[in-house]
Amino acid sequence: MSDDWSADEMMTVAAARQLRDKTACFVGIGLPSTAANLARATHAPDLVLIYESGCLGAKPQRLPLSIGDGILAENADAVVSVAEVFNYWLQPGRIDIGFLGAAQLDRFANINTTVIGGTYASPKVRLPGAGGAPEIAASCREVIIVVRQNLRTFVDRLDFVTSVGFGSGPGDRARLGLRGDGPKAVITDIGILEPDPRTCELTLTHLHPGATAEQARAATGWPLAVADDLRTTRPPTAEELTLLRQLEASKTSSQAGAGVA
Amino acid sequence: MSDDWSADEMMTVAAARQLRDKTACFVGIGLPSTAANLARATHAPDLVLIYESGCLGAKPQRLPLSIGDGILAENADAVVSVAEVFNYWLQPGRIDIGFLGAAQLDRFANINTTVIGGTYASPKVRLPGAGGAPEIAASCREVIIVVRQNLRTFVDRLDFVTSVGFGSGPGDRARLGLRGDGPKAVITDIGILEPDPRTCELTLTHLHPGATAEQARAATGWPLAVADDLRTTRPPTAEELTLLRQLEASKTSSQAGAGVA
Amino acid sequence: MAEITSLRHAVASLVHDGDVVAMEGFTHLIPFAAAHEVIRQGRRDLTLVRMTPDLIYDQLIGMGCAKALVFSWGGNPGVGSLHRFRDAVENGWPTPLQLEEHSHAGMANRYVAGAAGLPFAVMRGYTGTDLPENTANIASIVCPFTGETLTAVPALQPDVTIVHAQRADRRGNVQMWGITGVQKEAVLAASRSLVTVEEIVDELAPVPGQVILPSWAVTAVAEVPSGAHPSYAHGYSERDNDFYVRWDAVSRDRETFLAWMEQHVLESANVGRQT
Amino acid sequence: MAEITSLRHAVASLVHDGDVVAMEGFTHLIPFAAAHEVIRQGRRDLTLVRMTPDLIYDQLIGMGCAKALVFSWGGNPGVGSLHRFRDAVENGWPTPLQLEEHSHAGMANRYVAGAAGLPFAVMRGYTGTDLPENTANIASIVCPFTGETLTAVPALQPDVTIVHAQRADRRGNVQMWGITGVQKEAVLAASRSLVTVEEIVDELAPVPGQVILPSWAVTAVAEVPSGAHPSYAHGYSERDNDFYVRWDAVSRDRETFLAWMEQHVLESANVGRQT
Repeated sequence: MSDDWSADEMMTVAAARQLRDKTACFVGIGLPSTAANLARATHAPDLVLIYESGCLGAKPQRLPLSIGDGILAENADAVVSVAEVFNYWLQPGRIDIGFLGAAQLDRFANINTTVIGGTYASPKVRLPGAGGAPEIAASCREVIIVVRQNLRTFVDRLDFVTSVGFGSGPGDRARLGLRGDGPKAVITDIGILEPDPRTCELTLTHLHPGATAEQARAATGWPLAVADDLRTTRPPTAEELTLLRQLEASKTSSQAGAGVA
Repeated sequence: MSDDWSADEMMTVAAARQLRDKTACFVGIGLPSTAANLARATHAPDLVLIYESGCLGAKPQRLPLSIGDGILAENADAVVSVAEVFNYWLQPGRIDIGFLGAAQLDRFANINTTVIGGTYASPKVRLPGAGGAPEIAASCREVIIVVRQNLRTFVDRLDFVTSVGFGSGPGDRARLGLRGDGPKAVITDIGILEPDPRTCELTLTHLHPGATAEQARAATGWPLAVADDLRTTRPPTAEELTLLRQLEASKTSSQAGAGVA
Repeated sequence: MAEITSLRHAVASLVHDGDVVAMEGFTHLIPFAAAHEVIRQGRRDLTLVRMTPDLIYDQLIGMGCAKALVFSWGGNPGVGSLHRFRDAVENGWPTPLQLEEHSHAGMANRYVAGAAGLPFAVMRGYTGTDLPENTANIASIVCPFTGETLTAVPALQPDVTIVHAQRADRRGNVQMWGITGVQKEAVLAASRSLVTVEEIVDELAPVPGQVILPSWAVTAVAEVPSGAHPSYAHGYSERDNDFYVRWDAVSRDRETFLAWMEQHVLESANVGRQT
Repeated sequence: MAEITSLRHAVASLVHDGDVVAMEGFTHLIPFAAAHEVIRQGRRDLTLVRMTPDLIYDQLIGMGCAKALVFSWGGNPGVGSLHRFRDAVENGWPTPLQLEEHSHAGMANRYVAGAAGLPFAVMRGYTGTDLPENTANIASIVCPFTGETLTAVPALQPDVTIVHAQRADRRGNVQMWGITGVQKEAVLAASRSLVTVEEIVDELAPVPGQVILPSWAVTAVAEVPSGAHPSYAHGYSERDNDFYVRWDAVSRDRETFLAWMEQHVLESANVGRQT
């Protein structure tokens, strides 16, 4: 890993690069929102940002601090009800890319954000739950998952399936009637995993500069498939880093000032 | 019939009097709209007018010329989608009174506005159809029907049931799952008919000044029940007539001027 | 993203013979100019969908563009009958017209289901009326939680929906306000859409009560000033009520109707207002 | 027509022990002051309904007001866990909390069905997840036209819904704008409703993007300036993000939490802002 940028910065830049201009992107708060706004500031000025709070075509001037940050409503093309976001915009498959995080992820890119350990009724750790994720995972044309890679997260078996990636493998999405294509990439702080077109199993296809396949294997709770033509992610450009840091700074300054109002 | 007012004026005034203040009224265009606006101008200033075009709490400054007249949107409490009017406002039973007209009406206040004569596929007269009426008749807490009384309209048997009054008699509304109470009164140019509480059959309970029960019977295509205590409608007051004529004049003048814009 | 183009080109590329076409606008913002272009281009065998057929469909039906009509109220509002519609139903002139007839609530819910990507909508409606036995697309459905029986209607999914709006910006975002009816749902329910607008502007200044159709949810936008005449565009024009009254006489007779259409629509350039 | 009254009176008359209570507001316009009044009045055995439980329900749960929670995402947005919620689920403190867990889409549709007077809503959702086997209120339903299998969720019909809005007029008509979430549906779905507002004004000047709740669809309105703090009221106040961060430490420990609630809520008069 270079001294010039952090692993999280590389992860965010790699995620931003996944977003094509003039597509519609369903954005969760946190890293997905940072990545989507970075994409808008760099190669995808006409990226349409959709937040589940009801903001279609949001154009925040700083990074939003929450999914219902007022700045999202201010320059949005439209602000609609939460029911409308899900029913008229997400459900019919109008949204090109959905961005998800995960507390646990398995080799078929299924996601758990509900409970860890114990039973559902009496869990060891109670996580926030589903939010918009099950339907984002089902209905966006493609899904990108952004998550730090480690043994706590990359598990052999999920404690709870909150959102479906490829289920138990090829054909499962069609059998379940899920209309989007499913996960296209998992962006981590180590590299990029993509589903094998034949088996649907997540395969390490890119390593970020400085990272190693051994490091990735050691951070994965199943025998990690590695692509024959394993590539190295292009490092963040100076422009990407500058804009990313400006975005992060805008968030911190607004956070510091927000209690005054 | 007096020289001082027309039968249509008496009918409109009698219809307006049916509307209680601070209730919500689903208004169709034409005579119902005139009556509702007359009520608002006289005894029911806080009558909430709802038009199926999406205007909730419309406060037109003149009589609207159509159900989607722009004047309805201008001072309305809210303008919502047509789907919302029916789904969030009419369907759950939030609306106190619905106002309907009829091309044919039977003794149980069922209404036909679809076809007359021939068959459905090949009718003698093709009428406009259902519009909002079936669900207004089903879901408003009460329904008032305003219609001129004659043998063409007051028929023994409908050619088509577009909207249900009391179906084939007592208990039918409950059996069909219709949640409103059904027709409360039929206001005609001759008098007022109300359903018999026991049989649900329309019964002449009021005659307008100058009208006779014989005249009502002769205008009805079934043996008309007449109340024992048949009363005479209170004639229009000077205030009611003045305000009604002002409303009608506002409609004519805006109609004359509307083509210029 | 929506293509900004001419009305002629938009109709030629989006509306094909045999299509299911919805033109919406509840009294307000009725896309008359676009319908006239469809008539001029001689489209045939259309299944026309619209809650309130109004004069716009009277003209399309009378000119022989339609083989079927899906609707809930077919009259000349405040005036009387639609004579071309009646002539087609009662006498099969100029061609027979197959009807699929619903209530307003049913039609609105069918558009909602279409916009939501669902095959059907659930509602309370039609019960006890003669509509279900004459309309194939009405069914019963039982609530899996309460056992209650309700009514189901299938989604409307037009091949193309055409609406008129007040404004669009140069990126193709559409803004409408006032009475906006079922236009949003009708556009979202369709495979393709065309929006004619009073004007194209640099910036869409927000307006209370506005409905926005984002550019990426619209296929084509065409600037057609007065494109809703004789209906109205709130903030731009008033309804030509005289025209609605005059239409009764024009449309009552087949020859008068044809002569009027010849003079005011077929020979006319692409303009919004013909009186 | 809505009664305009005090917060104390409104909560006392509308919220009863054992009620199903929804408090909505998606990050924006969260009715904190009303929740504090519910805590002060010592309501018990509530079934709390809310898409995003947030700090407001962390406080109600930690103070022992709730026996059950119906929700779709329970976290401190941008900060982390809701510690009182977790303590109740993981350790049953102060009392066990029964969960009914949905997705956002499911919850939103449940409110839509409630607002529409239908017993259930149809959607595409939950398929392939572990939610259906752990949540009783998710079922399958078959389209009577296409045979396709979809998901049904039952209507939410709270005994009382509480929301915060920017303004009401003196007749009790309510106006809100900015992000308005599911508030309209939540109010319309409920038997009774309470709306706290930043201010009561003579006239509601129209605002782009406004949602209006007519007076006759609302039970009670109470003027509570800053009643959404630490969330925000678009046009009136900004979100107190520091408070959300500080809450993590306050709520992590039972005693610290109780002391904070004692000082800032129980001993506090009916004011909107406690920090």
